[in-house]
Amino acid sequence: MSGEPRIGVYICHCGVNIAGSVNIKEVVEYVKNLPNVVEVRDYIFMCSAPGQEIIKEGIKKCGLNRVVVAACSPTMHEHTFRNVLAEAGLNPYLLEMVNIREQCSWVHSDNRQAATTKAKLLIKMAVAKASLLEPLKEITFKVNKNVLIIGGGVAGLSSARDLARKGFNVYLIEKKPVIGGNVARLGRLAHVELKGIDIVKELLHQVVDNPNIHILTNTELVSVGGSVGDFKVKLVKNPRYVNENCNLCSECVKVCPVEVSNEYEFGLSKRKAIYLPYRNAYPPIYVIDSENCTRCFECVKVCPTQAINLAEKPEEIEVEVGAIVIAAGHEPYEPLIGEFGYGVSSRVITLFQLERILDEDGPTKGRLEVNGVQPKDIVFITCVGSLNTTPNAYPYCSRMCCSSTIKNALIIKEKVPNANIYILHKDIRTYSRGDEQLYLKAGESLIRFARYREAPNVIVNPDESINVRFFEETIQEPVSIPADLVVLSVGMKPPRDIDKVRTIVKVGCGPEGFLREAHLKLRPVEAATDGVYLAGTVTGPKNIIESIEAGGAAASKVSTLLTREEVRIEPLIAVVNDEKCSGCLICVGICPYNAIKLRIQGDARVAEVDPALCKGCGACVASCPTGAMQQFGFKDNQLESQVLAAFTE
Amino acid sequence: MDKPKIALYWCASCGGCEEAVVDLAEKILDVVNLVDIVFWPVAMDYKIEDVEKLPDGSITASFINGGIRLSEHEHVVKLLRRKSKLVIAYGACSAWGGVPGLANLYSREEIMRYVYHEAPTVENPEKIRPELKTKVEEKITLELPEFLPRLLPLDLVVDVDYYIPGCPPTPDVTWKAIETLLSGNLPPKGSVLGALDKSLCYECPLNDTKPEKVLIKEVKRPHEVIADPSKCLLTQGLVCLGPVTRGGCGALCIKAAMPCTGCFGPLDEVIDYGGKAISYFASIVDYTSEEEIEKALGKILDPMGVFYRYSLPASRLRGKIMLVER
Amino acid sequence: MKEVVINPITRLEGHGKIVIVLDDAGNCVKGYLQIPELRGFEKFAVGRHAEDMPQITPRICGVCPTAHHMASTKTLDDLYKVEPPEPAKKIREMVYNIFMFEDHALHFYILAGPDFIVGPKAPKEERNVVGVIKKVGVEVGLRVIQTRKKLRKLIEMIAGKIVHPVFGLPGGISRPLTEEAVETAKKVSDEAVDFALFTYKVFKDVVLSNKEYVDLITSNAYTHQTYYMGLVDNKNRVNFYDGKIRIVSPRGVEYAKFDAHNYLEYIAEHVEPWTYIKFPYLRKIGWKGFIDGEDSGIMSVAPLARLNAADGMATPKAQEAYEEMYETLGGKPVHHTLANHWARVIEIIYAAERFRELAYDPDIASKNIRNLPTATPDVGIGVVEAPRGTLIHHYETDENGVIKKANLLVATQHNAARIALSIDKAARSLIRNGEINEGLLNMVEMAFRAYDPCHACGTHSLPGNMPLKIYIYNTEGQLLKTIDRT
Amino acid sequence: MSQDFEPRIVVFACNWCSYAALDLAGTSRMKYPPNFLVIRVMCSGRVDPQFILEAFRRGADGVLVAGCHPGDCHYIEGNIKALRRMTLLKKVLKEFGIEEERFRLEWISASEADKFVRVANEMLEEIKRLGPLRIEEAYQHG
Repeated sequence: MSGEPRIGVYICHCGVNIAGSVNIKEVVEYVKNLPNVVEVRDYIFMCSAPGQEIIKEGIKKCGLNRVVVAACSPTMHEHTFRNVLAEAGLNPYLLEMVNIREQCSWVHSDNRQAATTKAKLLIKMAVAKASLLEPLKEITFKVNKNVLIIGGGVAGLSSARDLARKGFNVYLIEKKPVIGGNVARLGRLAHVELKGIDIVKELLHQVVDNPNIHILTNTELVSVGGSVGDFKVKLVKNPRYVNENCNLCSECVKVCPVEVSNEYEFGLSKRKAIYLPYRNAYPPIYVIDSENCTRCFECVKVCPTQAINLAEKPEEIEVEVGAIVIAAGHEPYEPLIGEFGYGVSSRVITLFQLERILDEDGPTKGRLEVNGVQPKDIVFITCVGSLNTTPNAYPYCSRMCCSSTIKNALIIKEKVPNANIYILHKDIRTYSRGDEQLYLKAGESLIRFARYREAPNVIVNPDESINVRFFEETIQEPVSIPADLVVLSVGMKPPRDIDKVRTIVKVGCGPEGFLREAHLKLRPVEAATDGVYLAGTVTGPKNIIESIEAGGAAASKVSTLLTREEVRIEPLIAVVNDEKCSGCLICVGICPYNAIKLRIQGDARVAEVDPALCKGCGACVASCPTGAMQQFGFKDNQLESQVLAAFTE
Repeated sequence: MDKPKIALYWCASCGGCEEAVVDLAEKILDVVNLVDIVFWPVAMDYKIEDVEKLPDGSITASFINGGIRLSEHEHVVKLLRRKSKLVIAYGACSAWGGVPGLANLYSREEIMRYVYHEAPTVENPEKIRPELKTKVEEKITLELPEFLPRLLPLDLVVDVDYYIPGCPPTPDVTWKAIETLLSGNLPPKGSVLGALDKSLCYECPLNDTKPEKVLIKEVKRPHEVIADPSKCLLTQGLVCLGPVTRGGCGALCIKAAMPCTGCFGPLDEVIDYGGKAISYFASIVDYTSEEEIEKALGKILDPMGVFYRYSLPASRLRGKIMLVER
Repeated sequence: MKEVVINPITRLEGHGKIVIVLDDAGNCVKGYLQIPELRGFEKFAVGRHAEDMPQITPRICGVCPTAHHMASTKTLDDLYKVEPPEPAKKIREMVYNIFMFEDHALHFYILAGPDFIVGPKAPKEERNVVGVIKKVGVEVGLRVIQTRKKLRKLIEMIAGKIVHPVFGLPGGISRPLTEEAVETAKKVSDEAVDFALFTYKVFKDVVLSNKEYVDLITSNAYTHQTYYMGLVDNKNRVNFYDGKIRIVSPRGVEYAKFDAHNYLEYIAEHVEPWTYIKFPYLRKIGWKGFIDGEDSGIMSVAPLARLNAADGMATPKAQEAYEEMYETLGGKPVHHTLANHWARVIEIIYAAERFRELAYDPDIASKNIRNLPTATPDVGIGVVEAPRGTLIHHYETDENGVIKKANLLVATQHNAARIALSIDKAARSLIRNGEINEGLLNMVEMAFRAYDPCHACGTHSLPGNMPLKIYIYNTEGQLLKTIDRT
Repeated sequence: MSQDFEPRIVVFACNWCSYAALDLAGTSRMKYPPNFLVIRVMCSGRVDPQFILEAFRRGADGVLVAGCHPGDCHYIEGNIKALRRMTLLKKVLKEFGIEEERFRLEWISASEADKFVRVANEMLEEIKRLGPLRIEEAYQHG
């Protein structure tokens, strides 16, 4: 294969992009005389079909065993030209690209001579390196057909459903003791005669009886090893203390002495230390929160089915999967105490609390009442926690709040026809299908819309009565509205400890903390790390429809990966020369991926790189004291040859 | 048939290499029976003139120790190269310059001035210095060889066929090398003879005491600690160059609880011993902030003496780039 | 004028070159010794970590690296103002005496041996170690080689390496002795003492019983009246490892006795343009040129000088031998250069006896071998007696122990002036009327070899003859004729 | 120093941040001096001080190592390893008599094309002021 290097150099004009400021003729003449160069060709667009033909032809006609392409940045077309080599029967890694566009012609267009000289040198350096290139074999793994889905919200559930239907084995893990995420606690939804829980139930019932799906609640991610197609995942299942025998007879709840506010009802109601988060929660099994439980064992005594075991311990679970979907969702924005009177007056609540109040399964069984009294003058304030409304608000629009606000206002109108409802907004964004009609309907229903720019001032009077003061932008006058209920339409924020998850799975995040896609537009449900996918609000605010779509999209991306028998990864990884390795262990401590282990070989220990774990950074190579560790494509002699070529005339 | 002819010569060396040969003890007599020594100023009184009379290439092998410091050294090694089939750099000084190579951190002028004018004991009001030619009262001229501007390793002056490492090479290494040479099947040109192709860690008795991840928080200088002789010295914070140094010495210093200072030089793949040494050592300093890294590595106030002790003249930059000479 | 060049002669850290100048009558008018060697240690020591000096300075001389290592280590004790624990001091001194013993023994048998045991005028093919072995017997020859090997192995066990030891650190040594080392030390020290006494017997039987040698020793050709310098203990007895520097005048009276810290008051160095070596002399008396006598600052070191500068030896057998020598040679001081060989044998006995004392001292097995420095370093000066004489190291550092200035007075250097005298005098008194024969030239070399300059130990160590060529030039530098000693 | 002196400066750029920044400089049609020759590595953690010494040896008038900002490394901490090595290398270069302006380690993210341009101009100016690094001449005998 290798033998005496026979190098072909192909210089691209890129139209005038390169030829415009680099004297191609001069470069061609220069390159002809470089060592090992047997063919030099230039063409207007090397990446074009005819351009690629020129290279293939050269490889065959001139018996080339190395190819140098001087064109744009390798990040642009390295893949293209590697394929060209492959198609011509040459190992794709015998290609060296020279960046004479982004890093030469474009930045030196003001100095043709300098650009030409630099192009020559860059090609000379590449030719020197090319002479030392070796054919490399791509690393392939068998693809494991299992999938891990992190997060049991609607996005995760829809991913799970689709993948299970395609026959893949799915592990769905949820940190909380309940499945369904935020949607499960939404009341009636817009446009459909369904409540949030119905959506979840629907998804669940397509999911729970599918043998391919393993739902693990109270379960968290511990570590992820391996890489695309072959992840080794460690999980921990925290104790629920109550098993499937539970029949929800609620004897235990009666005897439990501990009472705390119920976070699942946003503090609108109390619960015991043993409890069901909310009505219709799945799985339909009580759970004990060990923080508040006093271990009085009363519940154990009364449980007719012996479903309770306080001695239960956390359980380590290991699974192997080919892909990972992160659908960790979001959290509602929690206003600060005093922000719009929140926490100061019980008459100031969030949109989610209202959803619970209006829900027949909620704490008030759907009756609209605050402190036992039915409010009449109701003021909604939107964009709370979004669009920088207040200093600690997020800059983005949370997308679902406007529609959801209007939906709830209309529900109130049904329940309390004579209610005076004001919706104070910065802007109404009812972009989702059918929502605009809701907006119009609201207008017809005499729900009053008022526009603010400066955040409204919610004044809680000594007599508990409330006035909402703000400057109305349309009529350009200060306005004060008396209110006996203020609803804050809060937005979404990234879930707590998402950083823990993303550092374990190694996914980047944006400034607000939502996970970052590989490409905002081209790869919206893929993470930069191969084999990791992102679904739902974990990448940013979405409404239910969008979240379920994203779940499905992620699922189909996963299945395209998992339907392959094997995955290939670039072989530009570290490799050990056993003859030289002295078992000093330095590299082991340097590797950020624990990819290096020691192997006993004869009487000695030598380092061994696990190709599945090595990501090819080369840090171990530079730290290897003997030169036994090298990196394919970036060996010491290859890089040194470039340095050399840059100077020796 | 004739016994192979051998020449031995020293340049800027301390004589330790000769001692090492003498330390072959009884074996030295075996050597003498196997070869004809035609030149060995330390041991026999054949003259340079005698060597000049020999036909070119008639010496089988010349063992040369010491760096090239004087014009005389340059002259003799060029002569020996011409007369020899094989030229062998014997010992660290000849291979990479050795300890006297640290002189390359100073200019010839700085050295001369200090030694003959400024040293505290010197009484030299007329600022006399050794001269290349001195006419003495008897009206004859006494000559001295020139003190060259730089100390050079042998292979920067003549073509070198093989290297025998160590300061000095141990008798064991010397004997192995001799056996290789006498065996007839010679290794490729440029090979290092008598030592290992692995680093000292390979044969170090303390290598097994390392934790899985060798990372250090505090760099210690030898006088600051009482080292535990049974634990890897590197993991005790001492700058041990064992990982980056060719093995074969038998870890003598380590057995004395002193870190390796690198007298067996680099392995084949390494082009600049000191450069590789700092690359490896800095890598394991277990801090992430600039300040902490600077603080930890700041303990090393003499990187040249620590990382280039035996190899400065063979380093990529040879020694200090003298502004005066720019 | 004619010029005779003997080049190279046996070595002193570099090639030595003897130039003999003849007048037209063929009488030697001047003998020059040139030392073309310079490496600049004192300069490139600057910038180094002080604690590295005990490993850097031994590279000055691979024959007596232990001397430099020890001088340097003691300088670090002083620099960091830290006192090593007693056991550490004893281990250092023991190693040091082992080293002195093997170095001296080697010189006696293998370098000087041929001159004295075989005879200066004996045929060259016999004047080598083989001849020595013939004379004293094969088993003795082997015993020499084996004893040397054992001693050097022992040093390696304790000091890490034999050529360029590593175990010295400020405040002690790097590690305690292994049990093996402790036991070996005892065993070997007994053998060493036997061997020392045996050597003394050989010296008496072969050398002293031969009137020719005794005459040679006492002959005027090898006699200079110079000052003598050496380390003495608190009872003014010879000590190699530690003590005060004592200087006696050519008349044998104490001229000075001082702590090494004050060496600059007493010692200065003179520079000549025709050699790279510097010539130390007594500062207060001054440099008067290459002449001997009480008014010349030229001094001498090494075995004879040490014995002259002391009042006796600290061990019984050595003391006996000491008294015997001075009786035989007519009291102190002895000015005969060749008596150095005798003095060396006496020191061999002392080194062996001291070695045994220490080897059996229970402290040697102690684990308490190091005190860590706490003081801020500034200036350190250390001294030992190297086989070839007093060796002084002097470092100045910054507060981090990085060398700012270094001065090294190497043993052989102290003898440089007297060696030059000897060469000159020997040449002048031996080469007359153009008669230059091999015996004479060898006798000129003997003058030089008596001081045991570094690396002479290598000479004659191989079978085979040692030809010496002489070139006679005219002043225009044309070669008139060559005399071949083979 | 003579004005016609055109320094040659080697840049070791990490693939993910700095190399991308150089591409961005191109796509944004920025201008910087042509004296910089880029050698692409996957991570600044791959850069061995030996390469830098070799570059100076061969005639580089300056060397720039560019990597991702701490915390942004595509390989978690490769740039920190570079930082550790270059910290020690700087001390060594000083001892070799190479002025500190000739060697720089810079954090340049994929979006900081402007930073590269700034660094490049600074370096070029400083090195022109210092003049060429004529190593060979520094070792002529005599």
